[in-house]
Amino acid sequence: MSEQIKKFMYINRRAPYGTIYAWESLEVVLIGAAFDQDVHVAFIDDGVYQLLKGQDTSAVDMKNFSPTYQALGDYDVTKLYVEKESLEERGLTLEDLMPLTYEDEDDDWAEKDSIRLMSRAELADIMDEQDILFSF
Amino acid sequence: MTTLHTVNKSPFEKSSMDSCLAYAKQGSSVLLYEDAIYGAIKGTAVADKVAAMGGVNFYVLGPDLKARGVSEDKVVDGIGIVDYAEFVTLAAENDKVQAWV
Amino acid sequence: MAIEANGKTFETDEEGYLTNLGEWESAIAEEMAREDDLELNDEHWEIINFLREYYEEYQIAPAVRVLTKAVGKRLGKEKGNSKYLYSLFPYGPGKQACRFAGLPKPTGCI
Amino acid sequence: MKFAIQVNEGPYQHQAADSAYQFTKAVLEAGHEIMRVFFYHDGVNNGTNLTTPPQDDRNIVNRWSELGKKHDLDLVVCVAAAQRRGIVDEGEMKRNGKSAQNIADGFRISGLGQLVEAGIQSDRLVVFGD
Repeated sequence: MSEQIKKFMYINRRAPYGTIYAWESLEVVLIGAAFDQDVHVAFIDDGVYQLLKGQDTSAVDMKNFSPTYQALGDYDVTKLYVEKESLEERGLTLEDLMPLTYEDEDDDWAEKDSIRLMSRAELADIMDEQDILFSF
Repeated sequence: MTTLHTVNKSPFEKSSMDSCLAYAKQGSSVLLYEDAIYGAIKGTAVADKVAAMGGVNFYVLGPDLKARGVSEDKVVDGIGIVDYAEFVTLAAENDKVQAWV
Repeated sequence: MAIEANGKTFETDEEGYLTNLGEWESAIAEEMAREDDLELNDEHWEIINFLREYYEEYQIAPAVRVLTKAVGKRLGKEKGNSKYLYSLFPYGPGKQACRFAGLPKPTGCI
Repeated sequence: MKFAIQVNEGPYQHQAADSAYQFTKAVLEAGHEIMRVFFYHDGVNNGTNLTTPPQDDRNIVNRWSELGKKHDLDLVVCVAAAQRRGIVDEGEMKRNGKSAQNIADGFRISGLGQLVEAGIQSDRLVVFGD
């Protein structure tokens, strides 16, 4: 395997459950975490709905994968960007999303927020710096 | 870094072209193909949005125009008409490709 | 395929993973272990219970490296390494322990 | 230059499978390298040998197989996505106790890690999807 570290961004623009894209994209993120790259995950457009609190799929008999986002910290995937404009357009705030955290090994395992609220312009800058963009 | 953005949805059906235009930086390129070719046509409600994007290079995939019966003279002035070989060149010339799927 | 435990029959797939995860009970793990020539002790159960809790909380089986890190943190540094986990589960914590714990079969993604 | 291609949609349902093929062919014609074509989501259906389109239409599956053979392409179908959608090779058939295999010529089933690795090892990743 190549020794170089690339900046990877996974871009989520779809709501969960209506299609399988959100779940299968999360599966890639989990597998990709083993490759020791510089991983970034963006939630824009309907992708922000993936992180909504209180998902309960029992009445539709589908797998509820929302708790899996909370495992991302264990997988050292700690840079999750949520686009501010997408939230606002949908009448949402950060309070509506699941809190996602990680424990910072370099800071005595202090618990820190993984979700970073970004304006569209800020996120466009971060996207611009990436080497590889995965879309689902 | 420069990016080739690709859009394949009709702007009249889906918002991916809008999202793409909101993210496309000066100096980047946008390729409209498959159903997104309808976003490259003159006199539509989206033509002005494309015209307002100064500093972004627009392209449309000729084979997809032709397949849908849209003649090249209907394409907004300034949008380049490319074939698959030129699509490859655009992908190679930019530092990366972002698909607004 | 099927496995007999606690006087009941439970359906399993070709590789011995439980078909209906909701049916899991500890006797199934004991029986699966017996078929693998293992006897489950407290240390095995510590890991099996950990896996079940992890799955319950996150809806996935942890990757082995995530498991070792988490076990090390929760159960002590001397247990947070793959050597320890393989000593308990010779066929691997990902495959064997997850099977005993009634977790889904790993898709073998890497 | 090394290209990696990701195909997210199945054949016939969505033009993405056609666009990916035309693009892949053009990459090769331009003298570049295709290091891998990775089929994900419903894209795994590009790799089933059970497809029988009418004779007056293109055969998307055979077309991939032929291009793959001609250029020694690494056509990889994601195992997790394939299991959900019923695409199996000999090994998966046995592992899961199925009665037949249906992977098309020139395709192989492998893990999602192959997609990530393609991202790392290629110069360009180009995604085709819905």
